Amino acid sequence: MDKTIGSAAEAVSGIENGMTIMIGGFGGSGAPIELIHALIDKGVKNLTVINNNAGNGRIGIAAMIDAGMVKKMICSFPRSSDPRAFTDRYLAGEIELELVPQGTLAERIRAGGAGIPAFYTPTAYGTELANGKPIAEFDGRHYVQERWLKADVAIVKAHLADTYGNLTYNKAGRNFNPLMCMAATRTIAQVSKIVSAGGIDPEHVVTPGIFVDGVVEIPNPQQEEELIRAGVAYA
Amino acid sequence: MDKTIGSAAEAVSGIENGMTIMIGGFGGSGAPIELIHALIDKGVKNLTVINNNAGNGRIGIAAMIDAGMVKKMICSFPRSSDPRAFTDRYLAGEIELELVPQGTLAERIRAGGAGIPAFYTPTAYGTELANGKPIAEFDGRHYVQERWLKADVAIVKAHLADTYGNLTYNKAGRNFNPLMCMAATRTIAQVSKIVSAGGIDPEHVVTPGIFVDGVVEIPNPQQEEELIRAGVAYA
Amino acid sequence: MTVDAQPINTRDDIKLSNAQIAWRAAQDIADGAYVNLGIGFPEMVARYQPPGRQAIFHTENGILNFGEAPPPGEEDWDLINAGKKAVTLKPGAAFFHHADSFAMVRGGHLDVAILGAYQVAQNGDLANWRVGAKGVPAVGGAMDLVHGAKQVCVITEHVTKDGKPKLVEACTFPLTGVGCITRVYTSHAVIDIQDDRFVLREKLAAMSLEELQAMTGARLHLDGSVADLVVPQL
Amino acid sequence: MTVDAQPINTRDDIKLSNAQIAWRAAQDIADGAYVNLGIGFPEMVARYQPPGRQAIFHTENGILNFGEAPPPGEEDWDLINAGKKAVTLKPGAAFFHHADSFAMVRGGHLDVAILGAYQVAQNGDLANWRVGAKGVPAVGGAMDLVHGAKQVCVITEHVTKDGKPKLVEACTFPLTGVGCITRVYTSHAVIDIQDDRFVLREKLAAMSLEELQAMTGARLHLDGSVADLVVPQL
Repeated sequence: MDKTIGSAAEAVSGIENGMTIMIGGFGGSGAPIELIHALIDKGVKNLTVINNNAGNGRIGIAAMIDAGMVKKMICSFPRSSDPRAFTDRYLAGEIELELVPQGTLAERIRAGGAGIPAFYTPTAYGTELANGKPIAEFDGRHYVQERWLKADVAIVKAHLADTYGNLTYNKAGRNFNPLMCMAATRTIAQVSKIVSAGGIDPEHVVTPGIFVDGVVEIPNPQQEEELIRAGVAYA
Repeated sequence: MDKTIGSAAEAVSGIENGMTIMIGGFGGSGAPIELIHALIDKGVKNLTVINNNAGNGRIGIAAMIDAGMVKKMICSFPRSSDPRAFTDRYLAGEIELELVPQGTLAERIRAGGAGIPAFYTPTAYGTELANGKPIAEFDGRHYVQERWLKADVAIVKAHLADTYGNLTYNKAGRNFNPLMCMAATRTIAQVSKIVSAGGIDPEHVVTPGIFVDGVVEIPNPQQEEELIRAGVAYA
Repeated sequence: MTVDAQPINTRDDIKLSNAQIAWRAAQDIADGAYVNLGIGFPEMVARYQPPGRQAIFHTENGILNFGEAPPPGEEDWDLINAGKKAVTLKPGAAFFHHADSFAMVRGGHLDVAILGAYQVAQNGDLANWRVGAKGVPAVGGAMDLVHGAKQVCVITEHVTKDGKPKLVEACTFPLTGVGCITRVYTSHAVIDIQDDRFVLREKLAAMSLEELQAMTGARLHLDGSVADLVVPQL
Repeated sequence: MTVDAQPINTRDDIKLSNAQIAWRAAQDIADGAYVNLGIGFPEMVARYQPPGRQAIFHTENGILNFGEAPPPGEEDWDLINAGKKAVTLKPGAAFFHHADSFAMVRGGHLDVAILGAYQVAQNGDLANWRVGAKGVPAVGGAMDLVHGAKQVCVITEHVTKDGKPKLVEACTFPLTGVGCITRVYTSHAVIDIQDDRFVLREKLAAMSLEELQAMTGARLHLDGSVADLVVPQL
């Protein structure tokens, strides 16, 4: 068994129109830029994209939005240093937004991965983001019922992978990536290096390979922040 | 800030009669034998103990039960190679048992640590272990509502700690320990070695120090399985 | 129809051994499958992986890709399986805590779970955790394992030691899970559970369908031909 | 009562700077406290930890014990805080994923969270995420952070730029959380929220209670003496 995939293009080849896609990263930290750009090259449409943010500048998720690929964003913070791509489409009514508090977003994704269809959280109780959601009282306090989030595909960025798909991450680039690995029918990770089975200490594995379907080596991945400062646009 | 505690006796000094105590470990793997025995030396009573099991032989949790310290066990599997301590008291009606499926037990503890008062799981639906619990249907399937578990104190076993309470574990000795660290008002870890802050790679921390209140160094911890094979009784 | 003074379930010439049942179950596990084997008898399945295929075994106490027991005296008692037996690691193993471990189970990430049974009902209900209200109840991970794996299979004797059916219309023992079992490997047959019915896939050639039906507590349905259940000497 | 042609909130001699508000908030953070500082103004609190005390800062994107920004050109853009600014690590840091990070928040493991505000109501309600229905809404971690920390504090100007009260009887902007704020550090006072009331603890000596009340949108209650709000030049 070897989960290695030869190229980013091959890695995203199974992503089809209308799918729900989880994309890892928090802003540019841990964002799988090369897989996103391969998906733009493939050119699918009507995607629902789950990410903490909604793109920045003219690259990554912002470039997906610019290319008209995104029907709906599920995120906590659709702002950035250069949020034009999302903002323009949103204000024009051309893209849907499901705004989710950041911790609830993380927990809903984990719940999707863990087979928990719903849970209760104090977050958003009494606010407009709880509108229409069931409320329950436990031990004298009110909580909002939130549902799991799942996806057809997750594309994530990790640091090392072994051929079994065990993953480690780079610093705070971890963020949503391990959760999204759990919550998608098919999970593809771009990594800086693929090592043989046994090349990662079992104690240091962050995402066990059972959550990962394919790994593709991108030796020197681009950082969103650096691309934005360089004024790069992907189209 | 230094979370080091000088002795096992001092580590358990805050545990009082009637408290709910989480004790880490799966069988003997990852079981904090020295902290348990220090608690026996202290001699508190009417404890509710949360552990996957209910003791083995005449040491550890079994010795706590033998000493009449345990009012109630919350566990998934109160059997072992030598389950006399629990079995005798249970059949005599001298100890309460709340039997919880293992995955539900783990998730209830995590929920306690994560501020999730209740969640839904397919586990135990349609069985006697779901009796009296709310049932809900999501996407055409039935689920059982389960509540969080919290404790006054957690005593756990880890491998390394730094002075800030960041922890690593030894192999499958991890099990319930990281979850219990999250779910107790006060968490004490016995570790094989305490290193200075910076002595554990931030990428390799399994339990961040925010979940840990005190660490005590027990350089060559005993293993329950070896003690049982040697016929040791702690009293 | 074969007629014999001795009941068929007690005739070793018309019955698979536990090892043979485990062997048969192992043949259906694909290369690269993630598999959880219940404590005890199901653990035997790991011995019979077909050549060229490698399954990755999960134990609910927090290991993926563990292997055989170490030589006596070389045990690390922090490195055990769910049955509390010492194990070893294979290359590419990973450790994780109990909540992540049961996320794998409950979240549908395992390909196959193989469990023992007291009773399996034709609607897929399983009873395998206790036989009555006496004694100390203990459930472990059984109620979790029956949910989530893509295939949840049972390996079992076809009947109890005293000849009573274990495949039944409805379980009489306390349930472990409802509608959760998809395939049963017995000492005499391989049976799928589909649409609340037992569908016979394979049976030992030495016995007739009628003989098998007589040992079974619910109707066996056919869906196409029934293959011979062929297993090597082990 | 001081009477002056110029409204008090525009007089720099009777008003703390943002740095001074941050300084005052920092004095209440105990040694060893786990603290989350909201994006922007609250981040300033980290600069003013009293000597001999060390707080451990949490950022919701998965770091405990991060420190100052690195020198320009030495950024690792995988090592950022919740405001997407590059940071460094202190010894004893730890990384974790977002679900674990918000377990720390929601689970009550933080000692202090310090946030900005558009409005704080006397019952502890906070509005700090949007001012109306226009534009693109963005909430981030604000609605999570207001739950779980043992102390959830606000630092803020006492009034808006055009002189309207930010401490009010009831919020008119969309809520971030209900009944969640326990203490407010403003440009003019330190105020606790207890039993649905603003309780004045400290005020600038240069202004009277009446002047402060006039700038405040709900009644200020007293519970014992009011201390002078004393802050160094910064």
